[in-house]
Order: sequence, then structure tokens, then C-alpha cells
Amino acid sequence: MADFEPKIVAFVCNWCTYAGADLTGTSRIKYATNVRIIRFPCTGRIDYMLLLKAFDEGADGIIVSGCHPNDCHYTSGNFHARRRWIMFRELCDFVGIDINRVLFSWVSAAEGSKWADVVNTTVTRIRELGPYTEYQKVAKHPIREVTNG
Amino acid sequence: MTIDKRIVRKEALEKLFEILKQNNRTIFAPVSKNGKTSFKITESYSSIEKDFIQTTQSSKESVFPRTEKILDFTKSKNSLDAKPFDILQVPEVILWGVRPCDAMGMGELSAIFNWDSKDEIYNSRLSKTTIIGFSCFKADESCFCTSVGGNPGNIEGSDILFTRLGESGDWLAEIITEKGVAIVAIAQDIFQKTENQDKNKYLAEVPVKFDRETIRKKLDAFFESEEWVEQSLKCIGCGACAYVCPTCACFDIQDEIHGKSGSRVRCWDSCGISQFTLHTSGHNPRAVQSQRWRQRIMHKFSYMPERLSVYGCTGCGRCSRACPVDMNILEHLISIQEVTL
Amino acid sequence: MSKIGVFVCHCGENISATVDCAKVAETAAGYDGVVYSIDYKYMCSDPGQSLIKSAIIEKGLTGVVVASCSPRMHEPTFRKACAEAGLNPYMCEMANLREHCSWVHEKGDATTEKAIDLVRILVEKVKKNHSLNAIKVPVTKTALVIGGGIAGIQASLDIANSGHKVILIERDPSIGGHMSQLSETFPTLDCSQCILTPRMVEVAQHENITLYTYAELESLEGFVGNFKAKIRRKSKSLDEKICTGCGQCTTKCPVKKIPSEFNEGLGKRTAIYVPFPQAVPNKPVIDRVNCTYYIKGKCKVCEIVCPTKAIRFDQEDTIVEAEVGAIVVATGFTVKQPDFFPEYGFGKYPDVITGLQFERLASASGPTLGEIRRPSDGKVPEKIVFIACAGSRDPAKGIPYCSKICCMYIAKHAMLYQHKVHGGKSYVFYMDIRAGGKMYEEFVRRAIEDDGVNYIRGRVSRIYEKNGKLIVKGADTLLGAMPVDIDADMVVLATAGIANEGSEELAQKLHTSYDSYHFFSEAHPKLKPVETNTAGIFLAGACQSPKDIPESVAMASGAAVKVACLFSQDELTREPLIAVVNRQAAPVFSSCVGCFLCVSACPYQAIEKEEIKNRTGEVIKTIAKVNPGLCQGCGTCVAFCRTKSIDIQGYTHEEMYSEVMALLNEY
Amino acid sequence: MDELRKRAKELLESKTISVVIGYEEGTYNRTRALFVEKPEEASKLIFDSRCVLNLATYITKQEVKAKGKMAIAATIPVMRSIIQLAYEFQVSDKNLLVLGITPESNLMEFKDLLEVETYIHKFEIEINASYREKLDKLAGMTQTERWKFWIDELSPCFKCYACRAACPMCYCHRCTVDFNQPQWIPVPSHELGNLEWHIMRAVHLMGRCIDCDGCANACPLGIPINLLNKRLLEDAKRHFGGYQPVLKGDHLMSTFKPDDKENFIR
Repeated sequence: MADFEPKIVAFVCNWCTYAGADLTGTSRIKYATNVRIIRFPCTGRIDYMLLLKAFDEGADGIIVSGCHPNDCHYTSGNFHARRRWIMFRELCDFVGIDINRVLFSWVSAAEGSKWADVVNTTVTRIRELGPYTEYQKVAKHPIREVTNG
Repeated sequence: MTIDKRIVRKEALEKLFEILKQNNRTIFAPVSKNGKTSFKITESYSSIEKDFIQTTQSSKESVFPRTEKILDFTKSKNSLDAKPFDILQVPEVILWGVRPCDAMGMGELSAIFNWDSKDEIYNSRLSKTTIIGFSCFKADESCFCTSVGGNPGNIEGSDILFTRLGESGDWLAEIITEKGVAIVAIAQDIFQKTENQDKNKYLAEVPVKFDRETIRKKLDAFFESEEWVEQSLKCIGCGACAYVCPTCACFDIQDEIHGKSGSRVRCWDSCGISQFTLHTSGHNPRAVQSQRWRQRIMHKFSYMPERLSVYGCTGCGRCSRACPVDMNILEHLISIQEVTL
Repeated sequence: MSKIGVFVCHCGENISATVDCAKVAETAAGYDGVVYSIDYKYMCSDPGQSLIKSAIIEKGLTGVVVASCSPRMHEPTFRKACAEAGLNPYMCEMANLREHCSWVHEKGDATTEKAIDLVRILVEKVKKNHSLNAIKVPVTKTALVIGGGIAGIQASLDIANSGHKVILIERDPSIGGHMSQLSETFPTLDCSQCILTPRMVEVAQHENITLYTYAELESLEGFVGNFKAKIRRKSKSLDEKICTGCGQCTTKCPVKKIPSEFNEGLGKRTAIYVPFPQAVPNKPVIDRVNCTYYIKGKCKVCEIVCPTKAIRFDQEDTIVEAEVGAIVVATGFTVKQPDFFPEYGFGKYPDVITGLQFERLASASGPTLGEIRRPSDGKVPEKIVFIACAGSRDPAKGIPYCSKICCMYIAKHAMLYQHKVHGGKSYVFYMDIRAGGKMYEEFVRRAIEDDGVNYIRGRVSRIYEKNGKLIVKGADTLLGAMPVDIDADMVVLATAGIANEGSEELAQKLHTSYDSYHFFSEAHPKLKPVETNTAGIFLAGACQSPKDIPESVAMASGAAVKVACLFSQDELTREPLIAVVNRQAAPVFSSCVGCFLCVSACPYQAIEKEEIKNRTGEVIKTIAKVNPGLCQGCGTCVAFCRTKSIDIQGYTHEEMYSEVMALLNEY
Repeated sequence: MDELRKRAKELLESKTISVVIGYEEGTYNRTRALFVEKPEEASKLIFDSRCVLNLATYITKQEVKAKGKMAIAATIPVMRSIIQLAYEFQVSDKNLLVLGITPESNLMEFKDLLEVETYIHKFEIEINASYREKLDKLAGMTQTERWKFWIDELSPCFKCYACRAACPMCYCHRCTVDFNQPQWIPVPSHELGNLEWHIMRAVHLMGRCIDCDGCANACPLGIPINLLNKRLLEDAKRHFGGYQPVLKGDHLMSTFKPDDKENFIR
């Protein structure tokens, strides 16, 4: 899979991880180019449907990251998020979605190097797993002329 | 044309299946799974369900798929390039094991799809589908084809209709259309000449339960009846009845877009679902389930005969079997016939 | 049809060194809806900004994407620029090409591709953006200050002096708090009451301050600028208007043996009492628990002796409702009653006392009129031992933190003792001496060097009585943990400062958070030390953690300024990035079905019930409604709502969805 | 059964109740919902082991609600649904009287929903052995095998939404699938559309599904979609101590504990 460049979407909160990623920048720490960040106000805002959409549209991996427990700018958004993730992750596993492709993390505004590390670990992991063809086959499934049978 | 009748020996039926496969036709035949029988692309004769009264879903899907592409498009900066679905792509299909009520349903679908404009995609699918019907030697209490102008051995809609000749296990084949003749042509020795046979004694008993003409006439004055409310109170408004129905043809148009390219697809819809008539404004002309239920019955037994001079029901009884809350169409039609205005 | 402008910034070399900015601009120009796309050296510079402004005007842009640094850096800059050119500021988005791309990747195609993606994501988002207007909420320019200690007093005075109304409520009969109990104050040794009482009087006389003593917060509703507070004024069994505070009643009251709270139990008071001579207001209250009349139903001596007939035995608590715009919580702290030190024999030996009790002994207004006499027999102690960290810094005792003030007041105590008891010997057992602060270290040195206080670095294992002496068994860790026994006449425990009782309950009433020790939590440990997570509620003094006087006063003034800032505007403007529940035409009204599961998901109690009524006034539907004053825009409800009936402005379903689509598809 | 008829008759005669929701003999040896408004029709009411349809689905149906105060013949699953619906402000003592039917098929009338709550809390929500087995079988598969299993099981789904319509908790006027700005769930019933529809539904039923199997029974194509909900019930139990409908208190998914345990967030 040398020529395989994973597409990875990162859903992050504005106050901790986004700021943390900014710090990675200001500290000029280098990391893989495969990740694209989408900014949310809080991990509590991250809709599980968006994770599915990312896979639908061809993402090979997903990072979801926010404030450490007790650090949430909104006091408890991340606690709510955590509970949802716990359940949603179980469900995904049960329907056979490859949960190794979704990496959850807490990255604070002060953890610039951790962000770089999170990105690099994810990219390495996804490289090993390869493109998520299993899902994409279903997602990009050409609408069959006759869908029964 | 006078219908040519042939005998097909018990064991020869499988041969016919093989021959059709060799002529690389896509064959849809009834297959059972989770206790439900439905039409699936079938490779082997053995996998075909032989002992069933009726499939869960009708065979309409081969001519009117639940989801079908009608065009592809690509947007570029200030233009849009649309590529309509190429009807030449439609495959040659054999529908094997269709019950007469389903075959008859094709005619009713055709009436709908050719009512105002001619639906090219539908028509090409139908023209490329050969329907091999099998008469019913069994029926259940949901069946009422005989009340809606059909019967267990009805040839209407089939290209070839097989009727099992009792214990012998041999089959009477009625070659009804050109497509039927074409099949015989490629399997000459399977279709043997025969003296006239009376298939009726081998057919299932389906007593007549009501008279559709009476009902049609009655419905004209029935619109405001309380009966609709009575009947539909237990209806939970799903689309099961419409989706298993051989003649329901309502569809929704959806665009599936990925960036600059996408496809426009048509997919089944049902008048039983409240969103069906919901306006953007929030107004819903059919606000309650009784109005939706009324629409279903009126459409099949009043509007269709009126506008398309065909009825929208072939008595297959699928909706009654599929209904999660036991809305039984036969029961309701009978009570409509009996209730005094 | 959107007309989007894309402005790619080189940030000097910062971006252009690794990203091909021209290519980014060029590619963006190709996107549907992009009518203008350009790269420039410094977008944040004046020429850069005017580039954007003129494009908005000339091309009639409906949306702007600035591809430069982090929005956390320059979003305000560019949104302001857009606004100046007549484009709604919220139609401007920033793609973070610097912190998230050019600075973290090497030069190359992959880096430029990423930059292009980041731009495309925001181009697609901004197409879905809506013009938003800042939210305006009215402000009631009255502050509620809870707690009449030095912090509460300072905050009240500062707010009042900035021209705003203040309601100050105090749980006890008099304001003054702990500071009024203190003798002298470190590091200057000036008399606590002498510097406090003028402030107390000022509070009582200030035209902008309404003072309710013997009162507590009953409940609080509303949000920043618009709180509704219910205040319970406990019955004083007295008509304050006609009471002259002559003191007849207190001198005549037959119940004289009640331990005085003000004197930490070392002195006695009567059932109808004024806590201390300089109390404000200087009018008595009847302590119904101990009053003979309330117990036995007869006595009424006070009523008889009262020259103005001000006593009201049947008086009931009254509830005052007040509308306030901001709240300062200054409920202070208390000290751990060290009865959980069986090893120190507190309670068993009357001469083992707390630091606060020592303050009373050393205070001229105290039970001994300022002479250091031990409680048991009134004898002047010749040897006295002070034990630091009694409870503090002791996880085993449940108080891992440092109470901060003890090191200083112990030094002060020892010093006062040395000054008052000539030839007396004083010892201090300590773990570390924490004397950070102006003139603090010097103060401690003075105690050790000039006044000869013996500091012993070590803990005390136990105290027991042996022929009239308190044997303090300790160790000197600086002498290799050599055991030290001192036969003391008196022992003073510097007991840990802890959260006031009921602080947890109060925090819940206020919907603010509190830490694991039940001290109130500040919004940010560094940058928002006086704010809480609830807008409009501020903290002052030791209710946030143990503090000395200067710190409390400084914090109080800080809180006061925050309140003044709030009150300096007639309307509050808030970022409109908040949640809204959709509304539709009748008969739907809203897709919300009113399950109200969102209510528990909201960290701010911002979700209310809205009843939709028909013409005849009957409720046809009850749906959720987000209170724009309370909502902070976290969006937790949005991700939770099944029907997707709540959406959050600035991060809407459509916006976030199109970002994902844009990220992964060809455009 | 006679008790039920008798009580229904009384309630209707005394006009304290305008409609009694129960079961009647249906067609082909099936039972179905009956709405009794006239006392004399109370005799049509039946109850036996065939009565598995979750009648709670009807108490949020506007046409039924419109009739006035409802009484409902409620088995334990139905009662559970009612309590969850009450928690979500969809029914209340004001418009509903519960005629409980105990596992021994005895009538048990409840003064109010509080009593119903207390009663149902005597019974844990238990996943029966045969489903247990199915769940374990799936748990034993590899991720890819599970994926194949579900894609294959769900592919026949033609989105008639019978599962939704039959579910008492799916009372929303506008379901997420009907939300089209953006179109979260593809409308067409292709593999992706089906997968996402059923995942979404399962998520929305977390901490709300009382495991009545109504969805699976309703599915005309016999798709075992209730396995999803059952699995989530299990997970809720493992992670958060399980789910039991209540009238007041925290909702499993809109609340949290600061010490919720997980092992996957780094």
C-alpha cells in the first residue's frame, strides 16, 4: 500500500483540539498531510451521522477529538459526547463498521505535540488497514437497474 | 391468436430453466429466506421455491424497481450536463414462477405508466421481460382474484402459463404471446404437442367474495363516509401495502449528489405515509390516516377504472398478508359493499 | 446564487514557503459560485483588507473565505473588514492555511492539495451560511452581592461607587465576616476592625446599597442581565425601623449563657443579641432557638424593657423579590472544626484552640479584652505551641490543598503572643513556611529573629495532658526527626480553611459549578479567575479558595469591575452562535415534538417550554425554546435532537454537512 | 378477559373513558387492535398469547388521542412504552388510564402512571435465550463477517417504514429520514440508504427502546432489525447499569457521569 494516501477527516472542538492543532503549527511540529480538520464549537455538537457521511464520501479514517474531561469550555459537552461515542462505537462494531478506523482523543489547547502524534498514529494505522473499500463498495454502490435479487 | 397448448413433462421443466440460462437470460424466480419468498436472480433450478401460494413481494420490481436511475448529471462552473438513463442497458429478463394475479398486474401498471406520457424506461423494461406464469393450485383466505376479474389460471399478462396437471406432475403450457413462442422456439423438444386439456380441474378454489362493479358505483357517493375512519383507525400508516402491491406505482424523485456529479433516481413511495402529500408550507391535504386509506381504496376501485379503465387490484392479497396491524383489504371491501349509505 | 470571494494570504513567507498560494487561488476560482479569487502577501494588512472590502463592493460578494492563519487569530479582523464593506460579518469564514497546513507540512504538492481542500471546505460552508445579527439582551443595572465579609463589602462599595444599585445580603445579623473577628492583620499588624468598620459603616450609609442582614438567597432564575432573585429575610423578631439600638433588651435578657459565635465560643451572649459592639446594623435579633419565650412561651422581658416597643415575637420570614443584572458571590469560607483530630485532643482539652479563637483572645474587643489568657483557668500561658497545617496538605484528612493563610497568621499569632506575654515561650510546628507575598517573608523572619519564636520543622503526633500541662509530642525533621516534647500551657491549631457549609447548595441554586472541595469554580483558572461558567455571576474572596485579605479585596474589586463593565451597556450584545428551535407555519409550528430530552443535555438550563396556543388560548402544542440569554452555543442539544429540530447558528446541519461533502468530493 | 370486558364496559358507561384500546380477534388467526367506544362493544375485547402488538403505538396517534381520555389494555412491554412516553411528555394521567395485564393474564388496574412505574420496575428487561444466542453468534463473527451479514440482511429492506410506524417511540412528526436539508439519510432503498436508516433508528432508540420486538414483527420482509436494539440494550447495561423506563430522572443518552468508563479515547 505504498501509493495509498489515506483520506482522514478530523472532527474537533474549537476550544481545545483546534487550538491544540494551532499550537502544533506555532511550534512548527511536522506531521502527515492526510488529515483535514472540521471545526465544531464542542465535541457535544459532533453528530454521529457526520461520521457515517465521512465514510460514505470516501474517508478511510476519522479522528474525533476535544477537550479532556472537566476541561470542556461548556463544562459538560465532552462528557455528553463521550457517552454517545461509547454507545455509537458499540453499534458500529455490531453492524461491522471497522471501528479501528475511528480514533477518539482528548487533545487540549496546550498539547500541540500530542495532536501531531494523534495525526501520525492515525495515518500509520490507516495505512496498515488500507483503503476502506468494504464500506465504499456499499456507499458508492451504483444504483442497480433492478435492486431486488 | 388461438392459444397454442403444449405438454411439458415433470422433469423437463428443469431442462427448460437450463436452456434459458444458457441463452444468457437473467432469470428472476421465487426464492425463500427468513420464511419469506421473493423474486431473486436465480442461478440454479433447485434453489427455486416450488411450494408457495404467493411471494411476499410482487414481481413488479423487475419492470418498476424500488430504486432506479433515470439520469446522471455533472455540474461544472456554469453549466450542467445531464445524461439520461440509456434504455438499451435494460437487460433481457425472464420472470419465472409468476402467479396469474401478478401477471395481470403488469397490465395495470402499464396503464398507469402510459396514461399521460409514455414512460420509456418502464416500457423498455416490460418489453424485455418474458413472464413465465404458473397457475395456482393452492390459495389461502387472502386470495380473491376471482372477485377482481382474475382467476387462478388466468393467462392475462403471462407469455407462457404453466398449469400443473395434478399428481402426474406434468405441466400444461399455454403459449400466449410472441415472447412465449420465442421461448418455445429455443426449447422445441421440451414443449410437446398435446390434445386439448382442461386445466380448470387442477386449479385452486377461490370463491368470489364481492362484486367490484358494485363497489365502484358505491364509491362515487362514498367519499365522505365515516366507514373510512372506522376502518383506518388501526392503520399505522406504513408503506408495506403499497410496496408489496403488484399495481401500486407511486414514486418519488431523488437526487443523489456527490460533489459535482450525481444521479437522479426514482424510488417507490406510498400514499399510506403521511409525508406523501405534505406541502412545503406545512399544509397536508391528507392530514389524517383515514384520508390516506380512502385514497388507496378510491384510487384502486374508483379513479383507476374511471381514468384508465382498469382496476388497481388483482386480488393477490399481499397487502393483507403484509400488514403489521391486520388491515385486511378483502374484509374492508366487503364491508364497503355491505354498508348502507 | 452565491457570489463567493476567496482571498489567499501568503503571510509573508509563512504560508507561501510551503504552499503554492497562486495555485490555491486559481483552483478556488474554478469552483461553482466563486466569482473572485486572489492571493496576496498580507491579507491582514490594510491594503489586504481593502482588497477584500473593494471586492465585496465591486463584485457584490455574498460570502468571503480568507485563507490565511487560524480564525482564533484574525477572524475578528476579517469579519470586521467585511462588515465595514457592508457584508454580514458571519458571511466571512477563514481557512487555516498557516497553523494547520503550511507550518506543519513540508513544501510539496500534498501540502498545496491540503490547502486547496481546506479552502474548498469553507467555500462550500460559506455558501450555506446565513447572515446573523448579534443578540441583544437588556440589562438590569442592579447587582446582588451574596455575603457581607470584606470581599462582599469591597465589591458592593466598588459597584455602588461606579453608580449602580447593589443589594447586599448577609446570612448573619451583621456584616463584617471573619475580618471583623481578627485582632491585627499581617504583615502590618494594624488593627483589623479599625480598618474594616469604616467600610461597614460606608456600606450601611451608601445610597446605592440596600443591605439585608440575616437574609439568604432563596432561589434564582433568569440569565445574565436579567436575573430574578428571591431573598429570604429571616425574622429578627424586631421592627428595625423603630428600634434605636439602645441595647436595653440585650442587657436585660435573662438568657446569658449562650456561646458567642463571634467570639468562637470563648465568650457568651444573650438570646436577643447584637453579635459585636461595632455590628452593622447595630440592632439586635432574637435567637429563637435559645429564647425562653420561643421555648417556654413566656418571658418577653425584652418586649417589656424596650422603650420603643420594637419587639415583634410573631414576626415571620419575608421573601423579597429582586431583579438583578449581575451577581457577586462572596460567601467566604470557614475553618475546619478540628474535632477530627482526636490525637490533638481538641474539645477534650479546653486549652487546645483554633487560630480563629486565638484571634478573639488577642483582640481588644474579645472576651479577654486582648490579653492572652487560656480558656480553662484564665491563666496567662507561659509556653504556647502553634501547629500549622492542622488538616491542610493532608490527603488522609481529606484536605490535600494548602490553606494558604495559616503560615502568615501563625507568625502573626506568635508575634502577638511575644508582644503581649513578655518572657513567654512560643513554638511553631510547621511543614514548610509559605510566605509568598509583599513583605510576607520579612514578616515571618521578624517573628523568628526579632521576637524569638521557635520554629520547629515537623509534625505533632499527639497532645495529652499531664499534671496541668499539655504535652505536645512532635519531631524536629531538621534534626534528623529528633523527638521533641513540649509541656505547653496552650496549643493553637491552624485548622484548614474549608468551603462554607451550604456552598454546594448555593452553587446549585446559582447553576454554577463547584470543585471537589465545594469551593466555587472560576471559569478559567488563569484568564477568568473571577468569572463563573454562568454568564453574569462572579466570584470574590475565599468562596473560591482560601485567601488572605488583600487577595480577597483585589478579587472583589476585580469582580466589581466585571459587573461595572456589564452595566456600562444598556443592552448586552452576544455572539449569535446559539441554538434555535425551528419554527414552521401552522399546523406544524415546529418539527419539535416536545420530548424535552434536550433539557437534560443542555449544560446551561437554556431550554424552556414554549406553549403554542390557538386563538381561543388553548394549548395545541408544546415545543422546546432556547433562551438566547442563557445559551452559550455548545450545540450538545443539536447533535442530540432526533427530529433535528434544534440547529445552531454558525454550525448548522447544512453547514457542517456541506463541509464534509466538500472535503471528500470533486468540485 | 371477562374482567377486562366488564371493566371496559363500566368505564365507557360511566363516561370516565371515551375509548378503550385493546385487542380483538383478527383475520387468519391473528389478533389486532380494537378501539371500543360503545359499552356494548366491550364484549369484542379479547386477550391471549397471540396479543403481542404494542398498543402503546396508538396512544400518540392523533386520531385516537382526539377521542378523549383513553384506557389501554397493557401488557408489561406496553406499560414500559407508556412510561417512556410519559417521560417524554407524550401521555399523562390526564389522558390515559392503564388497564394492566399481568404475565398471568389477570387484569390489574392502576390508579396512575406512578403505580405503573412501580409495577414494571419489578421486572427487568431481559433478552430471551433465542435472541441471546443470535447476539452471541454475531459477536463471535469477525468485523467483516458482521458487515456482510447486515448488508445482506438489510438489502431487501424497501423502506416501507413499518418498523417505524409500529414503534411506540417513533412518534416524531418529522423523522430524520424526512429531513432533507441536508438529506441525512438517502431516501432510496439501496444498501447505503438501508444501512444508514437502520443505524439511525437504532441510535434514536438508545435508552428508549423497551424491547417489545414490534419493529421486527411488523417488518413484512422479516428482517431481524430488533437485534440492533437488543445489542444496544446490552451495551447500555454493560456501560451504564442498564435501562428501565422511568417517569422522572436522567435519560440514558442525554445525561452523563463524570466517571463514565471507556477504553478507546487516547
